[in-house]
Amino acid sequence: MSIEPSLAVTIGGLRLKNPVMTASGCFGWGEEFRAYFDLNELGALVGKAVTAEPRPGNTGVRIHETPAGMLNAIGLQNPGVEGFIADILPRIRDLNCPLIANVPGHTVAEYVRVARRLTEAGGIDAIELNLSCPNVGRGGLEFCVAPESVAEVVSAVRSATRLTLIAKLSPNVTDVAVLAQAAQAAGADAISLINTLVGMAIDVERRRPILGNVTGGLSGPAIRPVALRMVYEVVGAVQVPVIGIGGIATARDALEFLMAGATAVQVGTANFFNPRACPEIIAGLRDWLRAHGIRDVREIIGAARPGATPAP
Amino acid sequence: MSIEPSLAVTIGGLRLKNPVMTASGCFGWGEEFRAYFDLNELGALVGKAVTAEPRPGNTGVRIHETPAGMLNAIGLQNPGVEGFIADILPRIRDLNCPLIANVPGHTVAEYVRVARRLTEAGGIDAIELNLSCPNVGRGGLEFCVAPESVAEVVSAVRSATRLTLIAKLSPNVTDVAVLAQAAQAAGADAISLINTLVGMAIDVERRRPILGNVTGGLSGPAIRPVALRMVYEVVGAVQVPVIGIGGIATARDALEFLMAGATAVQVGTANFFNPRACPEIIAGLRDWLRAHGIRDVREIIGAARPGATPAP
Amino acid sequence: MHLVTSEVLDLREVAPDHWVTTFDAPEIAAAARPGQFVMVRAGPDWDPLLPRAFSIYHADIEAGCVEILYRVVGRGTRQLATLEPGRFATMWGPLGRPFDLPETERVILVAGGVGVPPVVFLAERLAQAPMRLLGLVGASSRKFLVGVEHLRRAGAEVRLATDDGSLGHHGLVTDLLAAALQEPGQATIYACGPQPMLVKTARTALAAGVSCQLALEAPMACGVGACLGCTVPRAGGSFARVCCEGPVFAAQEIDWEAWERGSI
Amino acid sequence: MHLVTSEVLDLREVAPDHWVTTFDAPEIAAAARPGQFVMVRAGPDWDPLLPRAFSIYHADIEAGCVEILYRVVGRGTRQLATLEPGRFATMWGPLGRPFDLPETERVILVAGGVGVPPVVFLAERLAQAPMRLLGLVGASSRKFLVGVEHLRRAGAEVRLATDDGSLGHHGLVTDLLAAALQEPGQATIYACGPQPMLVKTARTALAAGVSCQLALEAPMACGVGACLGCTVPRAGGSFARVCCEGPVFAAQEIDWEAWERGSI
Ligand SMILES: Cc1cc2nc3c(=O)[nH]c(=O)nc-3n(C[C@H](O)[C@H](O)[C@H](O)COP(=O)(O)OP(=O)(O)OC[C@H]3O[C@@H](n4cnc5c(N)ncnc54)[C@H](O)[C@@H]3O)c2cc1C
Ligand SMILES: Cc1cc2nc3c(=O)[nH]c(=O)nc-3n(C[C@H](O)[C@H](O)[C@H](O)COP(=O)(O)OP(=O)(O)OC[C@H]3O[C@@H](n4cnc5c(N)ncnc54)[C@H](O)[C@@H]3O)c2cc1C
Ligand SMILES: Cc1cc2nc3c(=O)[nH]c(=O)nc-3n(C[C@H](O)[C@H](O)[C@H](O)COP(=O)(O)O)c2cc1C
Ligand SMILES: Cc1cc2nc3c(=O)[nH]c(=O)nc-3n(C[C@H](O)[C@H](O)[C@H](O)COP(=O)(O)O)c2cc1C
Ligand code: FES
Ligand code: FES
Repeated sequence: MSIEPSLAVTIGGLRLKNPVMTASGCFGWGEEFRAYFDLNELGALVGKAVTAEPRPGNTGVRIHETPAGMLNAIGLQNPGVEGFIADILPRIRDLNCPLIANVPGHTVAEYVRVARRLTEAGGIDAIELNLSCPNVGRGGLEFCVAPESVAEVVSAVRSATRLTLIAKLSPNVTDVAVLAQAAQAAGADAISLINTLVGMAIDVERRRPILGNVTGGLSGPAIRPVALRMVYEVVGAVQVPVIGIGGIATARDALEFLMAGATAVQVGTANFFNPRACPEIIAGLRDWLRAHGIRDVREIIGAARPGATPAP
Repeated sequence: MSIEPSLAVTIGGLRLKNPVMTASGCFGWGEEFRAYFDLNELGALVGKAVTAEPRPGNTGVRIHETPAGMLNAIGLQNPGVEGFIADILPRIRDLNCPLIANVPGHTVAEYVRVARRLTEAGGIDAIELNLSCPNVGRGGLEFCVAPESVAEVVSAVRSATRLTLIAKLSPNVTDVAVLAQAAQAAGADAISLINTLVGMAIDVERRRPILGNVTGGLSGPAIRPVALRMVYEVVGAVQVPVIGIGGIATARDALEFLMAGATAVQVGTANFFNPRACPEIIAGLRDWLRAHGIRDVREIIGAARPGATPAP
Repeated sequence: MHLVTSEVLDLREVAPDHWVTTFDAPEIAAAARPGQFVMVRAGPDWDPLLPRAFSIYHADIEAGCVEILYRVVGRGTRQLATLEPGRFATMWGPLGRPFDLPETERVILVAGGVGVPPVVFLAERLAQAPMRLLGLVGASSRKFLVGVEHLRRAGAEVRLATDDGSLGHHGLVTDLLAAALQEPGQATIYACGPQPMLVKTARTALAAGVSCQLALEAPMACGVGACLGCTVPRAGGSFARVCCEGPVFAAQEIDWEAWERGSI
Repeated sequence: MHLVTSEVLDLREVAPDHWVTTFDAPEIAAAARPGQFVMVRAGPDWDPLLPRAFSIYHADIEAGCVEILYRVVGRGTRQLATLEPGRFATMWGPLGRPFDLPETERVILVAGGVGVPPVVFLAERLAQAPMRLLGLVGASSRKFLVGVEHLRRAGAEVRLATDDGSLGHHGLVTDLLAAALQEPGQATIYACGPQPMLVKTARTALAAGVSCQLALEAPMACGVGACLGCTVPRAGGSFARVCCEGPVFAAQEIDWEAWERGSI
């Protein structure tokens, strides 16, 4: 078949030209990657976390390589929502792909304040609530584990913004599907997962934890099987679109998540070891669909779920 | 220093000549490895799971390689406790290292029955309660998530056996330290962790889950950072010895767990990609201690914890 | 069983994407029997993590070397094909149950794709034996037919089949088997190849009442019997481990239908 | 910035465990300036996962090639040292802020261990310039002294220091710096090497009021400014990314004490 397949998908009010977004904290606000590809190729750009106040980030070692993965404990370094609006937003407004801001918080009020300011400022198309940042003391951590707190944050922010609202969940829980249901019930337009698994490494010669923060978030191909399983579970538990994240580095990885039922994917750590990871995944998806005679990527969303039409 | 360092550690009533055991399900009952090294070198041998009734195991694909890890869904294939006592136990009784049986269960009664029969049979030195097997339908899974059920199983088995009792915990929970505390309070002599993370993989060409069981347990170096973090957490929460498991493949990996506070370690997946993994880790530990002038491995247990004496 | 750090002595591409690596491994060469395999790890890092199983293609006891033939299809084989002479791999074996040697006047060797190695090794060991060897070799296209010269050198008559008809019979190698079984003389069948070919071969042999041994493949982690990952359904009902109860099974030992159903 | 699949043209061991790899990378060679670095991934698999940063040692614009010098200490460098000529690596660069060129009559180049590359590259670019070059090179032992000939060929006077006293000054290379600063003529210092050496050099320069630029190292994931993993404390108080705000910093830009404290 020589028909150009359609890659477009919809997440809440967002129309994406393809299902590939960047993952928060792994792509800056894109400026670092302009030298490697045209950012307008992206389905959407999810930027760094934006907090109410500026944050310096953690001291000491912040990243450490692990087998097929990495640990990070950046500590949400960012100029704060006012700094973001003043200095960064004007530089990226011209982009022709949806911009999504990632918002962590310590308190419900903090989430609401940042979401409101970003909505007022304009130029941001969706808000991804980071309900699971394990790196800043107890910051955000309390919001990830109980469905009640997830619901509280989501519904408070829901009342404060008309932007598409994505709830990003922590994988460090017994039952992620229950959190997803709570987020959906509270008004989230979509669920994204997974954030990093909490991990750690020790420097044997110095006899102490390697990361300045002791623990950090594990990401990269190592966690892909866990992420895929959680996405598969959550897709079965909610009706809103799910965005799959975790270890995606190739078009084949992205296809696994789409077939598990994700409507879109985010690419995080792969940007670090391949600055062209996103455009290569987009091109690879297109090629795979074309080679399989599939005209629309939506035909394969959920294709590996029970009851889906089997492969021809 | 040319003094031979001591590697001996104690777990409950068990005296181990070194802190390196095999992990359940990853070493058979040792017979497959006799060609590669002298099993008596092991600190202890933890054998395959023994269930009340024989189990055929899962159909379809049971294992799948992932980045720096593997998924398994074996389904607890074993001849049942009576088959074990009749056919396997006589062949391994002669071993000169402690033998530990791994016991999963669907009900408290099942755990108790297997533990009692193993105790009566003699030849087994400790029982490791598998409170977290994710592969057999819901089997065991309910026991892993709530501290009450962990406590119930542990105290029931505690009354049924005088053998050293190890509670092996699931990592697929929000708060593993709470489970460890429940196990300790109910009479466990030690805590071992982690069992596998629940994961999955999809065959993109056939559009279906690769494993016959859909999901499986993720093990290997990929999970080591998560395992180490959980061990570090649990050591801080209980007083009984902790046995570290997860992705250990080299002496350096084992040292990370010991420095995090584990009294011993188990080696699982590494046996598959290096049949001599255990003796190499034991020799590597000895060499490292000797090179650092440390006479007793117990000096480095917990060395990376807050308050420990810093490295010289 | 021997676990060795083995030097690569030779690496050559024998067909597009099909490579033969020769390893220096005297103990394994001396112990190897046709149908057995080795586990190979080609790198020091953790991705790919697991060793790969390869049938022994040649074992030269005098030269002390072992050869494997493989097609580059994924990470493990790609990595292996970068190991030039002078580099090292970790290898253990020989592993598994070998072919039982034949007692009939005719031997029919059926090989599909990269199923050729154990069958070639068997033919070489039977070269001096007083029986007629018939090799049936199939591949998707003529350029992927490998090992044929080795079979001829071992004295076998060889008949070929290709899916695209580019050489020999236009169709499956199992089509050739039915005809061969019509020919006079009691035969034993030895087969190795992709699952559908093995299933077809086993059914043909069982229907004809001809003794048949087949070398199976299954995803393996350990190769030594410890992980229980490589099981196939036994005719009786339980599971057999391909790595140590196989890889060679007699046709009647396996529940072929269940195996077909359960496969990826 | 260029992202290329680059062929290895040459691989040689220049000292025990110290290797130089020459890559075919014309665009990077043409753009490279002393102090800049490249990110290199040497294999297709996921362990090791992250690229490694290497200072550019030589960039030959005409030949279109880039050289790096590294010591095999871990997984990444071990893998790199197996890439023989004809094999490929993925490389992106040139990255980071280069050295500012000197305006003084004397230039003091201070290099410790595998900190030699950027300093050699700078010396080569200054070879035709009208200033006196003094190279101070330190290593743990004489056999690990690398790049010295290159400095001499670029017209530098070279003084050596070894920790074990096997050649040159018995002690640290920073001991030589204090003496060199006593000599007449206004100088600019350029330094690269292990953290303690850099801290000492910066403090010496700051105390003497001499202009000093230092190429720093930090654990890096991306090398392009996106991960915020490679930060070092700025004198002001915030963090600077070594990969894009550095790796070259002026001595007064860094909070050396905080950096020392926070390091692994
Ligand atoms: C007893 C035995 C003997 C064997 N003898 C030989 C022999 O002589 N020669 C030989 O060539 N092989 C032989 N094999 C097979 C060999 O062990 C390898 O499995 C095979 O070579 C492929 O390995 P790989 O690492 O290259 O591919 P892998 O990377 O393991 O992939 C294998 C296949 O699965 C596909 N795949 C991988 N991941 C996924 C995914 N997520 N979704 C969908 N598909 C996926 C790949 O595309 C590839 O086609 C034997 C196996 C056994 C058990
Ligand atoms: C801007 C910049 C320029 C650079 N230029 C050069 C250069 O020109 N030449 C050069 O050789 N290097 C250079 N480096 C360093 C280089 O990037 C690598 O970090 C270095 O070569 C080590 O890489 P590796 O993969 O071999 O070791 P890794 O495997 O990454 O290990 C690095 C070190 O950490 C130790 N280590 C690893 N894991 C652990 C653990 N769990 N616990 C304790 N210790 C551990 C290892 O033993 C080793 O000593 C530069 C770095 C930067 C940031
Ligand atoms: C260095 C780094 C920084 C990150 N920062 C954030 C963040 O600020 N907010 C957030 O929600 N997730 C953050 N993440 C998590 C990623 O967005 C993503 O959920 C996770 O890394 C898993 O995807 P991956 O395996 O593709 O990286 C960060 C991850 C990394 C590696
Ligand atoms: C093939 C396989 C089978 C396993 N079977 C069991 C089991 O029967 N009982 C159990 O408690 N753990 C079982 N495990 C888990 C391991 O004992 C271990 O906890 C886990 O694999 C993590 O360690 P590793 O990364 O070193 O393998 C199994 C793991 C694998 C890979
Ligand atoms: S491969 Fe492990 S039991 Fe067969
Ligand atoms: S290495 Fe990623 S920001 Fe510097």
